[in-house]
Amino acid sequence: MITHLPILQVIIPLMAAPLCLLLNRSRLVWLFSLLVSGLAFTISVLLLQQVMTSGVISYELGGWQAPWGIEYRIDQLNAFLLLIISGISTVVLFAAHTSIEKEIPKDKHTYFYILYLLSLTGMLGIVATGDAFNVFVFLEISSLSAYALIAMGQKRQALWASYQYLIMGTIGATFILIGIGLMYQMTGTLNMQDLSQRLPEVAQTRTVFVSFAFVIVGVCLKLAMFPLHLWLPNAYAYAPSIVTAFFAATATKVAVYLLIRFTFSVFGLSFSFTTIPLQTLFMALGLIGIFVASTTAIYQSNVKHLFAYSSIAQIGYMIVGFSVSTVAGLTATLLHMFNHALMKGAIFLALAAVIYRIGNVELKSFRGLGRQMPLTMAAIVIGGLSLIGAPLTVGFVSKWYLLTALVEQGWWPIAVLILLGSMLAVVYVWRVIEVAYFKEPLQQNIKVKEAPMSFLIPIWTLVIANIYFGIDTRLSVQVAQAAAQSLFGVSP
Amino acid sequence: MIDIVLLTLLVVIAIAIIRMKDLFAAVMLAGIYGLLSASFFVAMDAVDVAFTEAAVGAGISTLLMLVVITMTGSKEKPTRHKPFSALFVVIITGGLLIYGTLDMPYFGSADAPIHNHTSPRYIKDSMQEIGIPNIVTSVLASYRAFDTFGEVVVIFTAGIGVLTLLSVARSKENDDKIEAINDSMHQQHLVIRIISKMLIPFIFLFALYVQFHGDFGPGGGFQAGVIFASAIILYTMLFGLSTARKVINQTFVQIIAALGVLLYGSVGIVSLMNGGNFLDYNVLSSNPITGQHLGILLIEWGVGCTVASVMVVIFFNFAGRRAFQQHKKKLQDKESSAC
Amino acid sequence: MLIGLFNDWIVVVLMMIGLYIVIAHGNLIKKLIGLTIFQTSVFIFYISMANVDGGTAPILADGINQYSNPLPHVLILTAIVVGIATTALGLSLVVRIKESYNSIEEEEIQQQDNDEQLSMNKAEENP
Amino acid sequence: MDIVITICSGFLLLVGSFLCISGGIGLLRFPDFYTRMHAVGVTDTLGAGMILVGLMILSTDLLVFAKLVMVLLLTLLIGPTTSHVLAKAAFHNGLLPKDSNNLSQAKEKENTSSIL
Repeated sequence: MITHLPILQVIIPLMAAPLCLLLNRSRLVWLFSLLVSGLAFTISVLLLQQVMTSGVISYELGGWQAPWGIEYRIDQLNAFLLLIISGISTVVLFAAHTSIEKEIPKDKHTYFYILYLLSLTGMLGIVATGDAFNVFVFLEISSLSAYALIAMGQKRQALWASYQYLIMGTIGATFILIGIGLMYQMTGTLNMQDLSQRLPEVAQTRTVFVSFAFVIVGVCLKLAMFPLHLWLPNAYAYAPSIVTAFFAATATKVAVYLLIRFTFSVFGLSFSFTTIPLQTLFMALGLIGIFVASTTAIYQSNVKHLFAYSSIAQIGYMIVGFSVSTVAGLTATLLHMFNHALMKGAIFLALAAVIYRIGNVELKSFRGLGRQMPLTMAAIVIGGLSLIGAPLTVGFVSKWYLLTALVEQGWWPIAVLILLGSMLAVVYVWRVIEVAYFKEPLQQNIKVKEAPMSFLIPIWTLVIANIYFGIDTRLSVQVAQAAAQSLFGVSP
Repeated sequence: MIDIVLLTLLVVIAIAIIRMKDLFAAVMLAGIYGLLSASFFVAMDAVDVAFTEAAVGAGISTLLMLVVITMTGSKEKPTRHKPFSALFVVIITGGLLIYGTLDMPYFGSADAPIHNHTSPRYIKDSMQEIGIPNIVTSVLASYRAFDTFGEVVVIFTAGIGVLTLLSVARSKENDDKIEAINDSMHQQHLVIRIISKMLIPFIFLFALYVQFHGDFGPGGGFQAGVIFASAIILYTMLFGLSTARKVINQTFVQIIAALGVLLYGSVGIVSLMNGGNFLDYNVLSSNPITGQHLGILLIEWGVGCTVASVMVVIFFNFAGRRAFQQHKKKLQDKESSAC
Repeated sequence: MLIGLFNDWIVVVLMMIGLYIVIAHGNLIKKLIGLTIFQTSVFIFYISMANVDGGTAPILADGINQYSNPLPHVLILTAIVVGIATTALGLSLVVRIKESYNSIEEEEIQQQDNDEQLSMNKAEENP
Repeated sequence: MDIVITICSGFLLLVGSFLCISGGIGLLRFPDFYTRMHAVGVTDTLGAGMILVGLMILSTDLLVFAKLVMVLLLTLLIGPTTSHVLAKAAFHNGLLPKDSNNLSQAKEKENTSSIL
């Protein structure tokens, strides 16, 4: 069975989704999904181990050779992403049963888990595959389930946010489809490995340039990169809390992965960064994104909105690291993907616990929660510190690597700007802390109790991971570095 | 030549859709757009695609839009702001694409890279490797079977998504009331009801033909599923939702949808068990060609099941929501008149 | 060049008409129609690149040796299904939006959301 | 023999195409919904039928012949039904023929038509 791990990674949650429909008992379905997600996590750990020891794994679906059939191709980067996605999914799912009881009507619970598993499948499929068109198919699986999951939110704004996301997401996916079509037309292949070998021959043609532009714009729409981020804040803020926690921690990472995969592996480093001024463009957009989104975050009155804007800002950091286009810069981006998943997972899960107890996450209802829900609020504080980049948290590690990468290139001004951006993070995180710890509790909040264990366990798992990987950076840095080096074609 | 005529017609229709303020007309034009593009696909030798586009673009999607329009009203309000920004985006994107076409291989030229890298193997060897004449089916169901699996999952996802958004808890009383309205409409629909009753068995038969003839001609699980569903939808439209739900239990249909996906996946799992890779049909039987035939038959069956049942579920839920809205409105009217 | 690329140019025009409808129109159903047109035009683009002069439909038969490229056909079959799935989901969202906002015009919905936000902020200022 | 078949089918195809075109012209030129529908409904059923028969004569393969027969039967069944349904829907929704000056007369007609 060990040789079939790449496909099992995707196929297990996929097959589990229709099975859930047959089970159709809320608690049972939850346990089953949790089990499946845990299994997917185990597989991703095994895969990572296998990749780190023996190199790239290729798996031919249907037994057909690569450019003719579809190939699954797992290298360090894929394995790393698979680990993040399935890990976060498992942790978040642990709290799902308690959380959705309050937020989603009883008869829709089964559908919720099915869509959740399908969304997980979609993301895993995008990451695992080595075929450009297969990316599109799995992208649509994850997107369609995302639209439906977001629309399950309690408020009517959830529907509107979901619709907007659907329009933007479909335009993005269609752009990617156009890009893939143009690529295919110039090379006659859809396999990424094969594309990367055949594209350089035609790299000078205008068609390839346009196909690159379309793929990148499409991916950036999915990525919610500034200025294409407009769909994200509402979608995150009005979705059910569990869904927000899951997506905030994973969905944008998958899009960043696609960006990296297409620029580095498919089109190749020399094309992406030499032929086209992508570096300057992305650097500028990333920095503007950090500042605009962080500033907007400061003025939000809804905490979910606040952290949603913070997510856009964090995407900015990943983009900056990406556009340094050195091994160090890419390592920083990959590390930040991992770390951001940990911190946003913790924060949004804590917010889910707050919603479970007091029903909303308006900033004003946070008054005095520091005393009422000490463990939950402590998690938000640590997550916030991590966002800022305080030492001893994971946030510090990735910021540190990013700054080193920038300084290595001699780009001091940008490094300073990054630090300034972090100051903005201090401001918005402080707003939450101030209200929660230094304001008198609201009348109706006096009786609020600490969140139940089913929340605290996953929240604190992530918080401890936040601290652990902030101190013992060996594992994450080693994998990120290996992935970055393999993308640059440098042997470690 | 015919392709240019068709394309020009498509442009005319698309522009008409922009200008049309009546949504009903816009939806019908969109249906015509689908049908014309299906004709274009025939002119381009893509018979399988044409079949699907005709069934989906001109059939199901138009139908769903019409159902929705009956719930939302069919007048589009004029937008106040001037669409310059949209025009700007569109011109930039379009200009970029035109720029990109300049280096493209010319239309129909046989030495374009796509005709010389992967596709020759499909054309030359698929008969030996898979043993069925329709190359599209070979590629769809064997070489790139995993994409098709993804496609089935996409449609399943859409079905579940529609269920989460639109499903309403049904009450017996509610059903009875709707049925009463239904019976009163019987006289009005007499002619079409009789004709449809005659036709529906043939539609089912045709769906089965398309399902099993997909190896030799255009067709396959997806098209068959849509046709199968369309027969049920026709029945539902004419005899009313509650009657149709008595004939076809919705929970049962949902289970069929799940089973279709599972059947497809199980074929893959069985090939894993038999020592092959996922969806490797060669190991399903001692003779590889027989294995391929068996695998393709089974997965097409899975596709057909899922597609047909998801389409039925989607339509049931749209129609059910409509009935639910009408019922609620009636109750409100009653209340207000009682006051 | 004119003949060789003419088809592609018309297809680009079609795509852009679809995209224009999606962006410029405020009616939610019209947007979905635009999306369908946009996607269908991309399908047309794929199918026209599969065409070979003098080729026939890719169903093997005796005495024919020039076939159209089957791979784009397969891709588009998948894409059509994805398209209808998106449309169905989008339409069901429209139905729910109409129920809760009583409108399917972008501007009106946005207006209602803004009003709600404003009234909430006001309530915050003078508790 | 061959020449007879070719001429026959050619004749049928021509007549069929002519009918289809005249249907199209009728659709454009006739004054109101009902007459337009009449033009399309009547000429299309016959036009398509003629074309199909013309093709049938030409076909050498039995399977093709059988398929064409099926298509012909379906057109004969579906064409009139759709015309009927369309006209009925239009009338039901209050669209009156252009020349019906007398409203009450039309209403009376509606009452009788609902029995049909």
